[in-house]
Amino acid sequence: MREPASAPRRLTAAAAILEATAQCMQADARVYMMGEGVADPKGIFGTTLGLVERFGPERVIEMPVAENGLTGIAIGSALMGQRPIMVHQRVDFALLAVEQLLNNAAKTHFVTNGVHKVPLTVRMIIGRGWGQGPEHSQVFDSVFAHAPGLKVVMPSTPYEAKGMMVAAVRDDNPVIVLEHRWMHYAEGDVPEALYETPLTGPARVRSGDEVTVVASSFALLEAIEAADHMAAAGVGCDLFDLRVVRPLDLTSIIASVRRTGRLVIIDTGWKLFGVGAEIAAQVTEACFDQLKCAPVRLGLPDQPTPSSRGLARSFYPNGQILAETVAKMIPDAAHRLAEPIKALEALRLRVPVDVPNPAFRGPF
Amino acid sequence: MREPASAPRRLTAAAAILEATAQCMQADARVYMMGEGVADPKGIFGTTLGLVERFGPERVIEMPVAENGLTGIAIGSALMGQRPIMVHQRVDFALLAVEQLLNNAAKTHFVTNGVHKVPLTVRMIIGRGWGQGPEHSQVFDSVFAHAPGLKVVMPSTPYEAKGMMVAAVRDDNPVIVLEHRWMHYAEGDVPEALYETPLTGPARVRSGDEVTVVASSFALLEAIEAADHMAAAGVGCDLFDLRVVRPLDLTSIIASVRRTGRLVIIDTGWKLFGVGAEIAAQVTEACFDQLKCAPVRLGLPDQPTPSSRGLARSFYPNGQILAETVAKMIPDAAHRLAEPIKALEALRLRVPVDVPNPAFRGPF
Amino acid sequence: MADDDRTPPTAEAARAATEGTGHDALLRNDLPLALYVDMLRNRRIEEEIARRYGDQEMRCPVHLSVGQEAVSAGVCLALERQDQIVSTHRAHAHYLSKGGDLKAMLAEFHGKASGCCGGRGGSMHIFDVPAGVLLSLPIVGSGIPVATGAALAMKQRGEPQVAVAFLGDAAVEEGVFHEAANFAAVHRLPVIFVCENNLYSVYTPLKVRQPDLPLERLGRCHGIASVTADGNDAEAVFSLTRAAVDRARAGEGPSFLVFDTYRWLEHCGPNYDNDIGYRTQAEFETWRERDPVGLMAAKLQRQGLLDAGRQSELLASIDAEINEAFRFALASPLPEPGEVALYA
Amino acid sequence: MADDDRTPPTAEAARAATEGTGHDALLRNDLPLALYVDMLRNRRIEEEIARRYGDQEMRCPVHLSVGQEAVSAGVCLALERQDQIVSTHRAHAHYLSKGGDLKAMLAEFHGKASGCCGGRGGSMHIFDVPAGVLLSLPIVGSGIPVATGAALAMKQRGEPQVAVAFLGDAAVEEGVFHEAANFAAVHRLPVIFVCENNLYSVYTPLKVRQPDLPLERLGRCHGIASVTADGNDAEAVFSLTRAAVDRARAGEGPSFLVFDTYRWLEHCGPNYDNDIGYRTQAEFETWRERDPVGLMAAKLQRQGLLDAGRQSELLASIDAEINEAFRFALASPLPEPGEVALYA
Ligand SMILES: Cc1ncc(C[n+]2csc(CCOP(=O)(O)OP(=O)(O)O)c2C)c(N)n1
Ligand SMILES: Cc1ncc(C[n+]2csc(CCOP(=O)(O)OP(=O)(O)O)c2C)c(N)n1
Ligand SMILES: [Mg+2]
Ligand SMILES: [Mg+2]
Repeated sequence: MREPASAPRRLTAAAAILEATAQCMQADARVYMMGEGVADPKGIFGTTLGLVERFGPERVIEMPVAENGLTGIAIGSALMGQRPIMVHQRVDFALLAVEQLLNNAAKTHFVTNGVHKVPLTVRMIIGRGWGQGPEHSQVFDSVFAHAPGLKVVMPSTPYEAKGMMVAAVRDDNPVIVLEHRWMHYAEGDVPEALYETPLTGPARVRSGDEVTVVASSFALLEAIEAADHMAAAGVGCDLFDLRVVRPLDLTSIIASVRRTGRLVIIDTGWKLFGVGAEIAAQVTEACFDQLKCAPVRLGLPDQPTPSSRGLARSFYPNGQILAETVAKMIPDAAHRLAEPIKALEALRLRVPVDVPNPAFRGPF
Repeated sequence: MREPASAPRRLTAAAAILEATAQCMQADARVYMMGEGVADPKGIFGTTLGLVERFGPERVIEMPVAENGLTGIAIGSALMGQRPIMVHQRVDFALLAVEQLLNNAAKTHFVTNGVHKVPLTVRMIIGRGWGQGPEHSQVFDSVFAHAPGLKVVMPSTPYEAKGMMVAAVRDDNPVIVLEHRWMHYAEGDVPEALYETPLTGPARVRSGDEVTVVASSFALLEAIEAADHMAAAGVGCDLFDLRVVRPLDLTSIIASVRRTGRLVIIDTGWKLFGVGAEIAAQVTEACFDQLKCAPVRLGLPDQPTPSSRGLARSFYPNGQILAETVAKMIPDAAHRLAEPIKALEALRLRVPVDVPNPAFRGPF
Repeated sequence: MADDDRTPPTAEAARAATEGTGHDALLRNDLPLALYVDMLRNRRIEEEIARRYGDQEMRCPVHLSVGQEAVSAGVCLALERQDQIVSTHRAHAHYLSKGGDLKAMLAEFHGKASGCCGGRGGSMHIFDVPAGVLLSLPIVGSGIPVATGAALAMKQRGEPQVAVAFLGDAAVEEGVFHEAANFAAVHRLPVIFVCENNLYSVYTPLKVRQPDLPLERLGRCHGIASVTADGNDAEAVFSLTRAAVDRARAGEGPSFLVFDTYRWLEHCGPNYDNDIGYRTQAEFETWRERDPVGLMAAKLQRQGLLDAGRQSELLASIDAEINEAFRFALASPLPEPGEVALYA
Repeated sequence: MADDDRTPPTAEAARAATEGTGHDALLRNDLPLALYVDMLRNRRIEEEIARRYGDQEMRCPVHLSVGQEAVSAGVCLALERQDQIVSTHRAHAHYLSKGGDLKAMLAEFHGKASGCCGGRGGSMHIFDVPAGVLLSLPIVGSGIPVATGAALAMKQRGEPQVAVAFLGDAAVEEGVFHEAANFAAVHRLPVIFVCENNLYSVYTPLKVRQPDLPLERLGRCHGIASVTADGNDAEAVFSLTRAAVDRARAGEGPSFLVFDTYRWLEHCGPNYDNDIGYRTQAEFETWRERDPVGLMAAKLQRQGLLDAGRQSELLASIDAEINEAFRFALASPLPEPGEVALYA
């Protein structure tokens, strides 16, 4: 990972992604972008605004609604050396392109014995909010991660969003970037220079000795809040941003669990057959003797996402639930964590379950 | 599970599926079948032979090659009360229909608050053999199992193949039946009467006290062989046929692991983010204190399926590998299992890695 | 609709709305007025949704059909109750014109237990079984094969029903449209593909998405009877649909109907958005001059079927219904979280 | 092709095969003979694959093109080396006519490390970068957008290349064909969709899968220049392709070419299968009388360009090449299991 030269500024993740894209397009004429909405006035939640004005409609291609075909087209162009960035406003739309993604994108480098490369980046917006309902809110991280040949990353912060976007575009083979809609609103320090963060391995974001917590995407933002509250109460979480779902490198997490003996994983998507299952299984294999209790997984219940805020009330894991989970895993922690749990509950109740922040007013 | 009245006969699983389908179509005029090849002279590996002659082309519909559209059509007809059976000669082709399957099939009962039902059965042929290569051999059990609203079953024997097929057709909501190509050749006792086996829970197929083994689909056939050899050498496997990947009911397996303290799972598909991860995670949660060692997963390596028998040589788990795995998990078993391992290796070497039996001669 | 307290279906609503006003006899067989009342009602409902959207009580996306009311009216009034429609993300008008329950729709938008989906779906999944609103689906193109499959079932059972797939000008770009159309043609299914061409897919104009050729071609290439008409002329829509329905019932197979129209408000949400730059105010004005509701009102006035008094009676009756439905939606309880687990 | 020991590409092979026979001067610009040699060579290769398939050394599915040789010859000889083709499950003839390495292909069928995919793909994934065989893909329709995307790259880079998507009569039923065709039309991409209509999808005849209309319609509906011709007439195929190539290079956009032809052998595998009942012996005979290789031979004979001596020289040279390639494939080692892990 190269050290960014320039001084950081506060940007939203949406602005960070936009900057990464513009810089990549500026630096490499082979980079182009395609997607429904990339050249429109809303610019994919602001992440593509101004690009068509700057780079022209030949490189910022507003597409017909034809996800499967356009994915194949992106792949074909990548085989010829172009570096397409394909964008789906919802991962749900990308389901139409699963054949192209899981076969041609994922397997071509393999099946051609390493001769062909498929430098394709596919951005997919995932996750919840504002009554989107069951078909505009899914995640599917574990689905894409099941396919050898894909890389699957989930940025959680503006810094990572820019760095991983750049790394994805520069990667010589397909990278799926899963961006949580609400992550777009997160603010953080982002260097202006073109930099990349590596598409390997998780990152430790908080240190602690009592429990290892792995969170990805938007779940990380909630986990940080919880970890900080728990730390203040003397319960130290070793908190990791999973970052890269595939290739899954659990070395640092395994080292952590060897120390803490406890593991909690928060899935952004459904818990069942989710990413957390793979992490729990691998960590158990690697540190069975150091585990003090079974790894615990949090994630969405085994139901499609309901639209109503009434039903959504208990649908998502959150910081409070994480703290309650930790409280149950550590023999003496229930007492120590009573206060943080209350504080996290209060924080949670301050913002309705269906918006990322109080300023959010819909309609999507 | 209703007790079948009639006496069993030996049938292949392919014949059992054919019989189940014919009986269901005979019993219920709403049942019809659709797929590329259902009415052709090869009849989907023999599983649909004669149906078009018997029930006519209105109920055995030879389709255009348009998996996504035809799946939607099947769903629409199911909403109106028909009971379609859709067939894909390879699961790989069904990737084109993932949007219809994971959204409309899976979610309609939920999203309509239980008002609509989608009595759809989708058969998909999975698995290896005869150099099919990376796009005619996949499994994707964990992908379909990730979607709330689907049932996902993997029959392993002719008896189950018939019983589960009938249960799938009679189920009021979508059932994905994943049939291993090589399972079609397996022979077993099959009652002639119309019977169903329930789409819930695994089935114990061998009893033992030293290790719990969970296998599904074709892997079960190899596991049975291994378990019998190990039993003869005094190492008892509690062997389960997983049968139903979703809804996943691990009650009996958990009870078994509580007793044996050891668990091995064999995935038919890729190990990473596979079904085994979910089973390992759930079992660890449920019987952490009884586990003598970490659950072990076997499955395909993290690569697309190669075509060449040279590359395939080490690609698939098999009975020998299962026995070797067990030998490592049980302190004193290596010695006891030396003979069975040799015997299983000899058996394995008798048949080339790319055919189900010595009589098989391609071309698909 | 004596069996429950659901809002009556539209043709009946049209009559009901005019009942007791002294015009009954006149209206009984009066298609233009029925079409007008349906459109006016949908217009008022959508306007009221837009007006109230800022209250943040309808916490889901809404895709309004203001400006496109002639299509839903003309198509759905040409159908019988047992005929089935499958709609899209822009489903409100289709649902209502076909007779879907207004209260259940608004309650769904409010996320309430009394919503047609019990709060599970939000605005993009509305359906009404008794009214023949089979399903609405928010994935572009996804409902097209579903309607085709409904038609397959109708044909297999020999029932004289018809299925309608509503679709936008973008949905024909999805391959699944062609897959369904080809199958419908081969099997001569009683399905009508109704393409509402409002010139845009979200903010992307048709001309950057498709070659400059009549949309009709995309039905015709599958051997499907295909025709284009003014989608702001409810009577034209009605009569073409009626012809397609007759063909379908006679076993003559599918039709592809293209209706040119225009969405007045933003793609999703309650606002006018001609300012954001994807279309011109001039274009918008041209279409607003061809307001389907206004055109029909003018025609009825010219024919002496509508006057100011009649109009205000209609509005009063419609607005009372709308207010009552909003009251219902607001008063209904949210579903309890536990209920989410119900499904099998 | 002096730089390595790969089989020379076909146009060159045609010349090479006739070199030193005293006919050079005659052949240099002799398209009919080049087409003939290409077809004859493909025919002999496929026949030899069929003959040896029972040896169980080629342990993967094979989809032979016997009977369809005029399409690959006519199309590929109209292309330049840097033009790209994307093929299907039935890829052998396309690969060979475009100049793909015969040894690497046969070695791949044998699962050998020296195969073009190193044994990873088998017969349905053959490719050859120097020859411009970009990819072959076994999922029906899947390669159509890939070729279209190659054309997009060509256009974006301003290179005068052309991409060809080979497809069967079934592939147009996949929605992805329409998605790619629409995009190609809108962006005027230098792509040629070559539809080999052999009347069957596996064992299912065209007439139960599509309405009884010329396939051409499916390109035309997207505003694509579309034409149908006798796919057993290599010269006709060549000249239509050449026209499409010229249009593409001139920036005039995509073409859709339908070539009617017939597969002689079973869908997958080495045998004749007219006995299993999906097509009649009479239908087969009609087509066999129109054997593309035989027709061209007869024509060349009439024109005095081919005689018995020349024919046996050609066969001897081709058969020697084939035998040598099989020897190479059989002698090559299987890849080692460990190698499967190579990819990034
Ligand atoms: C498969 C898919 N891709 C993209 C979207 C996002 N989307 C929602 S509505 C819409 C535009 C549809 O345009 P059209 O079919 O013309 O209907 P209109 O909105 O104009 O009524 C798009 C692209 C989606 N819902 N589904
Ligand atoms: C998506 C998909 N569906 C089904 C198949 C199985 N399949 C292999 S070849 C084939 C027939 C294709 O027919 P056509 O396109 O006419 O090519 P032909 O075999 O006649 O050359 C089918 C259906 C497949 N490979 N991919
Ligand atoms: Mg539109
Ligand atoms: Mg064909």
